[in-house]
Amino acid sequence: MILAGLILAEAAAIYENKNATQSQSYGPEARGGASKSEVIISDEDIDYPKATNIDLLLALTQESCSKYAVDLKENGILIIDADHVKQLPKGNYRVFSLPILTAAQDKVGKLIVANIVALGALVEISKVVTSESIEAAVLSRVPRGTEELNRKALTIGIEIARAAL
Amino acid sequence: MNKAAAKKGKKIKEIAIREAWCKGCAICVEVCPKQVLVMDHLVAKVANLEACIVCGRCELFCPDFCIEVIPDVQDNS
Amino acid sequence: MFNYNEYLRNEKLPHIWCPGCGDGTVLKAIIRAIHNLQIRKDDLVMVSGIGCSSRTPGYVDFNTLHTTHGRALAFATGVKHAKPGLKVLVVSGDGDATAIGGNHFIHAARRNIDITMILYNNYIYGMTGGQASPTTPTGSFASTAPYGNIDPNFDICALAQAAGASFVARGTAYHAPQLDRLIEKAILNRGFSLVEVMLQCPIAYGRRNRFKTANDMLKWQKEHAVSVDAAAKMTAEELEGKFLTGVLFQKERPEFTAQYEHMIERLNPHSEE
Amino acid sequence: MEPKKNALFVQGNHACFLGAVRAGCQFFAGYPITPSTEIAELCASEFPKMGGRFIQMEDEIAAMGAVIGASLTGLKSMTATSGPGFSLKQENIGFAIMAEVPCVIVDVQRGGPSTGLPTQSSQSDVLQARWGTHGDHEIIALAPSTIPEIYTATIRCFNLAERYRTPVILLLDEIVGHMREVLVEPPADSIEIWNRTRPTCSPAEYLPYRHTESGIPEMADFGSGYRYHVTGLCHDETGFPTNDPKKIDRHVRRLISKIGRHRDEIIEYSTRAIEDADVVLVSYGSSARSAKRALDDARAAGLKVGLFKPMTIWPFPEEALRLLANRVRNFIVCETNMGQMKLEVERIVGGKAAVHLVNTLNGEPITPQSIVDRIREVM
Repeated sequence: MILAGLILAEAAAIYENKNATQSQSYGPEARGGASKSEVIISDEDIDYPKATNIDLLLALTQESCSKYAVDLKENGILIIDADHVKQLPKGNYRVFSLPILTAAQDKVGKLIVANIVALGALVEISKVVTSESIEAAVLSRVPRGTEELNRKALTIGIEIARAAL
Repeated sequence: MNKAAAKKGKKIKEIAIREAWCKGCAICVEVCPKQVLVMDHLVAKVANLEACIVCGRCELFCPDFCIEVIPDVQDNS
Repeated sequence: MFNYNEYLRNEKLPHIWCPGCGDGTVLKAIIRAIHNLQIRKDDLVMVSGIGCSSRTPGYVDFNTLHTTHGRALAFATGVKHAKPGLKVLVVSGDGDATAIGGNHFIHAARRNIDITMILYNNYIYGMTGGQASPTTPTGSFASTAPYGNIDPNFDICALAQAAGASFVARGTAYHAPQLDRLIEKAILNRGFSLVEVMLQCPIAYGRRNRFKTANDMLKWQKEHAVSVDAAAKMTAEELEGKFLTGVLFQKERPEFTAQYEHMIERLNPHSEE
Repeated sequence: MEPKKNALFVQGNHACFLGAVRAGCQFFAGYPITPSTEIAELCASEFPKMGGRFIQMEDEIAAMGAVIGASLTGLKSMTATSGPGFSLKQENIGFAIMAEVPCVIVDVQRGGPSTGLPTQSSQSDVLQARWGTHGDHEIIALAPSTIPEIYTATIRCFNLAERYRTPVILLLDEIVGHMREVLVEPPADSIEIWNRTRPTCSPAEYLPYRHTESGIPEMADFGSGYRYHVTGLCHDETGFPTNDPKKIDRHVRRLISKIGRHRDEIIEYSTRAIEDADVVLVSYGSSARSAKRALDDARAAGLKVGLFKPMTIWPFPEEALRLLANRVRNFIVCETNMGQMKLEVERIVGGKAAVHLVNTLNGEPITPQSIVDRIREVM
């Protein structure tokens, strides 16, 4: 998910000439545990690098959803994985419950690209960057030879988001 | 310089002792097989140059770089 | 018979070592070895840490580096890795190399980086007045072991070999006539080479441990050293309490800076064109 | 849309690596420690491709030693670490000061003391950078706030190290080390690179610690024909240890004054909206980002606030701040520690103005709102 945040910020910063920062926080675990990738996109200078009063939260696990939803602003967008987040946080959000992991597994064929599926859905719902920018950013970051797989993941993400809109 | 070389008949010309650097440890006196050197007021001195067989042990062992064994070059042919 | 002056910074002599200290004898063997191998003085870097033995570089006319306590091998590794064409010699003591510098010692051996280490083992921290070191024999006396040392001591050569050194030798100050040859072999070995030299500290160790003079200590070295060849014909009983001298171990292994050069070549296949 | 030209979206640690390469760094020795490890990893992967040399040492102390050894052969050298590792390196940093060996030490600060907060940020090594090693000494330390600043500050660290023959510290922190922003590498010819002055005299005439007019002696590479002695002991111009009180005094004073005399060339700071400010924020590194946001928010609310941002935190831009203190009655130091720079600001201001502190100690950055709140309190 850190990579997804990085790609989103890069799409804004490199391909749309906006200001963007990405930062991440994580616990002491090398793997597992809740980790957070924070992206700020703005037309102005970005000084404070932490995302506060969040416009959009994407959470693929119950733990991360419960932990980070407190920062989501009133009427903010909450995208969650339909199978893994069952308990919605209290608050007034626009919730999109999408089968992100299932789609990655069943429709793309590789669970590992769930982050790219999620990114497709996020961009489709938020329109924070164009689909061209996100595709360019994805393709520039993923390992050579996996371009088609990731393009497909992005498309599937966009499709499942459209279905929910 | 070892015993074999000494047996070749090298002769001594001089055992030069840099007295200012000598700390009086007496190692040279001990390692000399022919009692050529003695300690005199905590400084090494040559007492019996004629007995020297040019084995070079005093020079080799001296920890203070004070002893130079100078063979007679003419006898070295 | 041998002109040491060419290699000495004569204006820095006489050296600071105590009367009868073996350090000077070992330094002479190092100089003879370098002379015999015809190494250019400009191409040699001598690195040391802190302690009596670590004052050695100050007296010789090479590129010399007197570093912090225990860290000579770390600095030396930087020198060698940065400029592999240089010959790097490290001079260290038992406390410097195997107590505070123990970690660097085993890792330099593990890397098998082309550094020759001459380790002056006098069983004591001499410069600071005779505190126990990792090689102070059990039962010996030191200012910090006033009732006899209860610590077991390191076998430095075994330690180096176990850690991966490709050349391990031991000599003594008493066997000075053979010491230069051991050091020559160590320098010629492409990899981490250790020459441990057992030598006398008559002031800080000897006086506390029933040795009246430096000569008594040299005699002890003579009586307790057994060459590898002689030892092969001796029984375990006969070898009790003795230590081995000569080349104890030698085995070719890939050397660190050479391996790094190969990696550079592998990553830049067209750089020569 | 066309991608932004020559733009990289990189972490601060990556920008530091790129700056080091640009400065001509060819040697890195390090030991893994969060949150600085990315710098070591980049050097491990890229240096052998460009003829540079990387080595992972057995510990932090060894890494610092290896860097000094490598620099003595003539290579620009660096290491990167974080709080606990920085502590371990201090003795050898002192050696580099004493023996005048140029090198760059990056400290990506995390919370402490001890193991503290390995994955979170703080600015609590400010005084460790200044006084971590024993003995009287000067030190140069830079603390950039943004990814482009990290790039240029890294180059500047090498330049200063080379010119003044001294170790230079780059103080980052976990926030700026790990966050990503756009970096557009400036064209090569727009960046000035300084190299150490090597001797031109004959080896026989060479004095490695000569009292030159500038206070900075020429430095020969090991192996270049100038054989000389390097020691951490007090030494004279020849490099050999001395116990002569006059020579020792002269030597230690030169080590200190060679930095002090060139303060004007070394010191770098910036200001924002200080001309009419009633309250001036003093901040650096990642905290200066919060301070700048707070300033803009406060100005938007009609509050007259300025920002004083030292880039070189050591030597501190003392004169500039002292001048400001003639007019400004309130300073608010914003830093993520218990007031390490506040001490320095108080010393400089010398009672002429009130010095306040806004801080965090929990690994999180200071929120701009907490600074604005404090500005309102003070006003």
